[in-house]
Amino acid sequence: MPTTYRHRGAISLALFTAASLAACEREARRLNQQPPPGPPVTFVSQSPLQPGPTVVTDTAEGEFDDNAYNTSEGQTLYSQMNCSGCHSNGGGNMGPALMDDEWLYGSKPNQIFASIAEGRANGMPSWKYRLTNKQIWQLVAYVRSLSGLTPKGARPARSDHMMVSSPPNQTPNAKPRNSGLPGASQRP
Amino acid sequence: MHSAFDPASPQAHLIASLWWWMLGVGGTIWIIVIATMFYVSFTKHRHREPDDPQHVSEATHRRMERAVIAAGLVTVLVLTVFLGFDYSVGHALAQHPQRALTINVTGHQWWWEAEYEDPDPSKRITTANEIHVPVGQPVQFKLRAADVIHSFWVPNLNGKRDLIPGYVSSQWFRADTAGVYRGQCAEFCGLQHAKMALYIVAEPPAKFAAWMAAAAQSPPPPADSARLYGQRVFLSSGCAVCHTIGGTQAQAFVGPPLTHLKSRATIAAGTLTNTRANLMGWITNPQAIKPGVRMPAYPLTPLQLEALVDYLETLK
Amino acid sequence: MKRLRPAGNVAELPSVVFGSRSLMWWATLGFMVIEGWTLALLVTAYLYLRQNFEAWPPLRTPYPSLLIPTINLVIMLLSFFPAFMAAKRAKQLDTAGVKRWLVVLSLFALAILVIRWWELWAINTRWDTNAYGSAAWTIVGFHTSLLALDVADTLGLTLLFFVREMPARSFSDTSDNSFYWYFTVGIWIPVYLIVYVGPRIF
Amino acid sequence: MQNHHEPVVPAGTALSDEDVAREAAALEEVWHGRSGFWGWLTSVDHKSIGKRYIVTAFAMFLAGGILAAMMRTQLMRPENTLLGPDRYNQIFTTHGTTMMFLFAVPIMTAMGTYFVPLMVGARSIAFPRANAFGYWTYFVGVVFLYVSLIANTGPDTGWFAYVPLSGPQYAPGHRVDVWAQVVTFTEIAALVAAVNIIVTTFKMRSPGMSLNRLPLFVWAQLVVSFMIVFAMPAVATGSTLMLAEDRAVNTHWFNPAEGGDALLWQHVFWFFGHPEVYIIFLPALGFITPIVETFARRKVFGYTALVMSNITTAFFAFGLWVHHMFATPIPELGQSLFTAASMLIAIPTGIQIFCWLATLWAGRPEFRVPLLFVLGFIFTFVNGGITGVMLASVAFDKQAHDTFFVVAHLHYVLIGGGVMPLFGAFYFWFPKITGRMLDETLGKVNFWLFLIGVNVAFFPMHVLGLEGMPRRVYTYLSSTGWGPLNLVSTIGAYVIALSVVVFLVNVIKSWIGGEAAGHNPWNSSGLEWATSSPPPPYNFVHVPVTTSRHPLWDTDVHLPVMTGLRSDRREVLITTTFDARPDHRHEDPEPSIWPLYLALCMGLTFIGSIFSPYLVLVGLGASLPGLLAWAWQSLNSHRGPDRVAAPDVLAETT
Repeated sequence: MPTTYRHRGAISLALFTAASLAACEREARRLNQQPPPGPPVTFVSQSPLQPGPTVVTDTAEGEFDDNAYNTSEGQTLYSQMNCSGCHSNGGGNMGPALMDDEWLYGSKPNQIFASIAEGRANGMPSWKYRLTNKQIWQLVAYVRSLSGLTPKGARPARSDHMMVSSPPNQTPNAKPRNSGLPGASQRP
Repeated sequence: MHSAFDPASPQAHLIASLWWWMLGVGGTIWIIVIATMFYVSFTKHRHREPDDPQHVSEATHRRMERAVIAAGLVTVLVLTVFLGFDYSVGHALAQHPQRALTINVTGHQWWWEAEYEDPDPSKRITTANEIHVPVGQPVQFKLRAADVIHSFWVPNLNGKRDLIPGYVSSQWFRADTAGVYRGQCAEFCGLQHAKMALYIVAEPPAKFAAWMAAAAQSPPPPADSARLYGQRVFLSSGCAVCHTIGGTQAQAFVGPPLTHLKSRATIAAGTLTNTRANLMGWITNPQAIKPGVRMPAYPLTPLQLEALVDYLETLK
Repeated sequence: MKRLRPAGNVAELPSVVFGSRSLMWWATLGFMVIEGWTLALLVTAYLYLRQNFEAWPPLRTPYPSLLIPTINLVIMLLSFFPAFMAAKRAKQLDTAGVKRWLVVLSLFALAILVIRWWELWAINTRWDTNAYGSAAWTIVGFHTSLLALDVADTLGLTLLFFVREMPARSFSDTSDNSFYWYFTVGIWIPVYLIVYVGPRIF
Repeated sequence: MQNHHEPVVPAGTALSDEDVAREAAALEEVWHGRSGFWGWLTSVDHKSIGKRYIVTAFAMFLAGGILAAMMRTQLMRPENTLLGPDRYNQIFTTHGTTMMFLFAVPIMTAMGTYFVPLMVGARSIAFPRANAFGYWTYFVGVVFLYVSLIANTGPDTGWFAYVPLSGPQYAPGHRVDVWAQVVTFTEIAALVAAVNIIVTTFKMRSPGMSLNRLPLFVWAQLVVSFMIVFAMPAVATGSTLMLAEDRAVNTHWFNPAEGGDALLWQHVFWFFGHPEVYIIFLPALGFITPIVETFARRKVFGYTALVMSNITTAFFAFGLWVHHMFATPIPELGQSLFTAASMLIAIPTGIQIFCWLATLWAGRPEFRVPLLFVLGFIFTFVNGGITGVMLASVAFDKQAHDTFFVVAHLHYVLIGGGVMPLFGAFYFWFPKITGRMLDETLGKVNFWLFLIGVNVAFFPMHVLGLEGMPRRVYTYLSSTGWGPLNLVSTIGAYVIALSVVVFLVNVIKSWIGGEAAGHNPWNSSGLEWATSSPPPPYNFVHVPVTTSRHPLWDTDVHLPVMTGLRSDRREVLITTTFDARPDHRHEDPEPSIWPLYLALCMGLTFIGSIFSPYLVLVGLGASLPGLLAWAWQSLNSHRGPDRVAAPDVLAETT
């Protein structure tokens, strides 16, 4: 009996510690980080079919996707950079919708990073000289939260605006489909 | 330069006089109560009753009754006078002027946007964190919040007023003494609540008019190639997606407008004096100075940075 | 310490009493005051938000339906009767009568709780549509939690009466349960009027 | 039938020592729960619950104090980098939340839980298991807040969590959710304690203790319990419902774009928040009267005035909330009404102080530590009261609002009006709780360090505020010139810390080896001193009968008691609401694990609501068998026979 109890105690202690550590990461706000020296944007691949060496950035997925503060900063940037001008509040208009499960250029963080940083055909401008890497990763986290690709605990709730679409914390967890525009992968 | 004790407007004067009066009366009351406390506790006087704790003589009871009732009446009296004085001051402060220079102030996390109202939209001047006002003329502020609640407060000139999303509140004062008056956001507004200062620059009407005229102009285009390069850095890098510089393509209002950056005494909402070194330090890593501020540390090469600051220094 | 001197004897006093003499009645009253006051504050907030709108319900927001809420209101009013009867039988220490009326009351309670689900949707506006929807859902939702608690209390009491021998104190508890039922139903009447009928009036 | 209802004491002979000892042994058998850890978990004894309540709440005072010391260290000099804004914001919010919700309110209700039954001469509290449930709920809140803080999820939007800063858009993550649910746990605990104290006071008073003989301590607890009943639902509405909903399920209570209103939060919060201050302050005033009476060796002057002051303060307290909102755009006429009300409330408070001063004047004061703390209270609190009247002025408040002036004011009021009397109460009642006296010399050191520390720490803040220093800043520029006064203030904070250390040393030392106290070490007059120290589980061998406001000072050589309560089951005497005539006997519940179980279910429900609606269902589902088991257990432990007084019948049942 006592051993079982001890085991149980140890397990619950471990679970508890794990939960707290997860919370630490999810709630962390790393405010004062020195920017990396060198050019503004790491070179990223546009598509797997690209000729030459494929360089994929380190995505630091957890630091952004599973972090409430970074996702929220991404949300702020989304409205400040007027992303809604084309993508609306995720519903899409001139640009494609961001809150559905369909992804023209891939739904992985580094793919979305590439879309934002390098821009895409049909009007998506390149942001790599206007935003920092960190800001783009924050946007990536927010964009992914819109379609339920990031951990639920880190997704934002409604914002103080008119309600036009359901907030990320209500979006069900989605399985993305990479549809691809006809011939999209051939474009540089 | 940042104190309610040092009023520079009739409004702040009224409040300060109310304060000194309340301090005098309140202080006197405090001294009387504490003196009474010492007297009743520590002196050997003849009214102390015998040992039986249940016993209080008729005479003593009457004296206690009289003393407590008298003290209660004095309290009521003092409070009534307090109330009267407060109402008169409040009434005076509530009289908003019929005609006044109107400035729309919007609180952002964590800076102040100020727009001088004018019927002609092209003449509206927008500036940040330093608000020039003419001496001797009433100035009316219309206060709005862009994100969370802030509070507009320049203690030398008037009390504070909250900026609340969904509301437009107003505040006014008339600066009677020329000077630079510091104020600071008074309602907790997040990470950099501590570094959200503003300055009211009160100057004689002629000087103020000159400032207005200058502020309405766009800065001259860059004169030499180094500064031209600086402008290019500004326009093609991240700066222009948030900031405005009059006469250029940079027309964003995410961050403070920089059209007349060098005419301001401080940067980063009153956090740093506006020197070349501070400007460079700020651009290099704002997060080290105001952790959490919305401006990112944008990676620039030393050459770009030099040229950018060269250019920014021309924005007088 | 002073010596103790007997000044009276309480051995002959009763040990089970009804109504405001009993402690449980006071606890129930306290609970009612707290919950009633919370509901009153929510209704005040609802009316406060009303001032932010030109129309009520707001533009492009449908009226709440009246049919289901009215049906449920009628059922709730009818349920006063079994509650009253259960309390009456309890005061007569009539175990069979209490059992009978508790079953009837339980059926009513369950029916009301089930219909409440459709009654919530009869608001016709989701809670996340606008502040009007939020306020209406919160008020009805909060009352639903009170109702659910009361239903659980009633069902639990009924169950206990059927599965075991109950001491005399349980009769007092039964009458307090009815007392709380009157409150739950009674407080619904103004809520019904404000949330469901109100938008058609103001 | 009528005879034994009369509390008039017939002449007679005292019970023999053997009779009393035999009765005590029988009661001990019935009332003593299991010992050991299980016994501790299942205890429903209001003294045992009250004691752990007091200890937990005091631990929260220490935790909040440590956070305060960290803040003061950060603010010691301009542009200090010890704490960044992110940490600082969590710390100041947790400090405020701890002090208001986890220390001040709980410790006042804890004192009530422990002492009200003793003071009214009851064997138990009205609802012992609910009392235990309240404590455990509070304990869940305590653990939750501090685990969250350590896990970097400490709330960071201030203890009044203004929206929209605390709303879904500007407070990402779960930090504010933690705050909202911690408040929920305090609400539940406070409401349970309030109902318990009200019913205990109304129905369980010693025969003869009509309301006009009720001790002023109990009056204060009674009035405050009513305030809790009407104030806590407001914050429940605001935080547990509106704020949590806005954050979790996207309602629009506070979203102006969809018809919500940011000021609604302020109205709702301060409708609770202002009475909250008096919920802390009035029980503290309740401590003062017995201390003054005991050490001035004089019955208090103006019993009726003191009671009326309590009641009027409680009424006015609900009419002041807007004075926290003078800087918001609300109509000026409304504001002036609240100014008047805010000034009016100074009158009843003033009258209470005058009554105590009058009592001291007629008495023969003996300056033991509890009385020193009462004098310290007057010295500090009057200052805070006067700045309070100043802040009631709309014009002046617009300068002082949200600055360090307000910080100074609220600490003068809450430390002066709450903590000073509380320390006095600790020194006064520690012998009753533990059976040991606290050391007098250490007590005096404790007192003087505290008095000096509080004034050095908080007085300079008045000046800082008017020099323009807003509250809740994590740092300030050296050019502001606020450095020197902040340094002084920080030194004062360290002196307070030292004083608290002295107190802790005193408690530990005295608890282990202090001088034995005996029944009534201070020769005080209340019924709590009529039983042993610490009191037995059943409080009184026989329920005492009250013949005056000062039962133990009566010249009668004997203590009149009621006999006849059963000693073969836990039985308490219930009396009528106003006159306290014996009405019936009530069977008190046995120890139970279910209060703890249900509190954990509540914890799961409310903490779970942050993460997933399913956890709410799990929590509620788990609590249903708990409720059933709670009822089942009390049916099983029932010991008949009963005499039933129904309207229609009077029957004997088993």
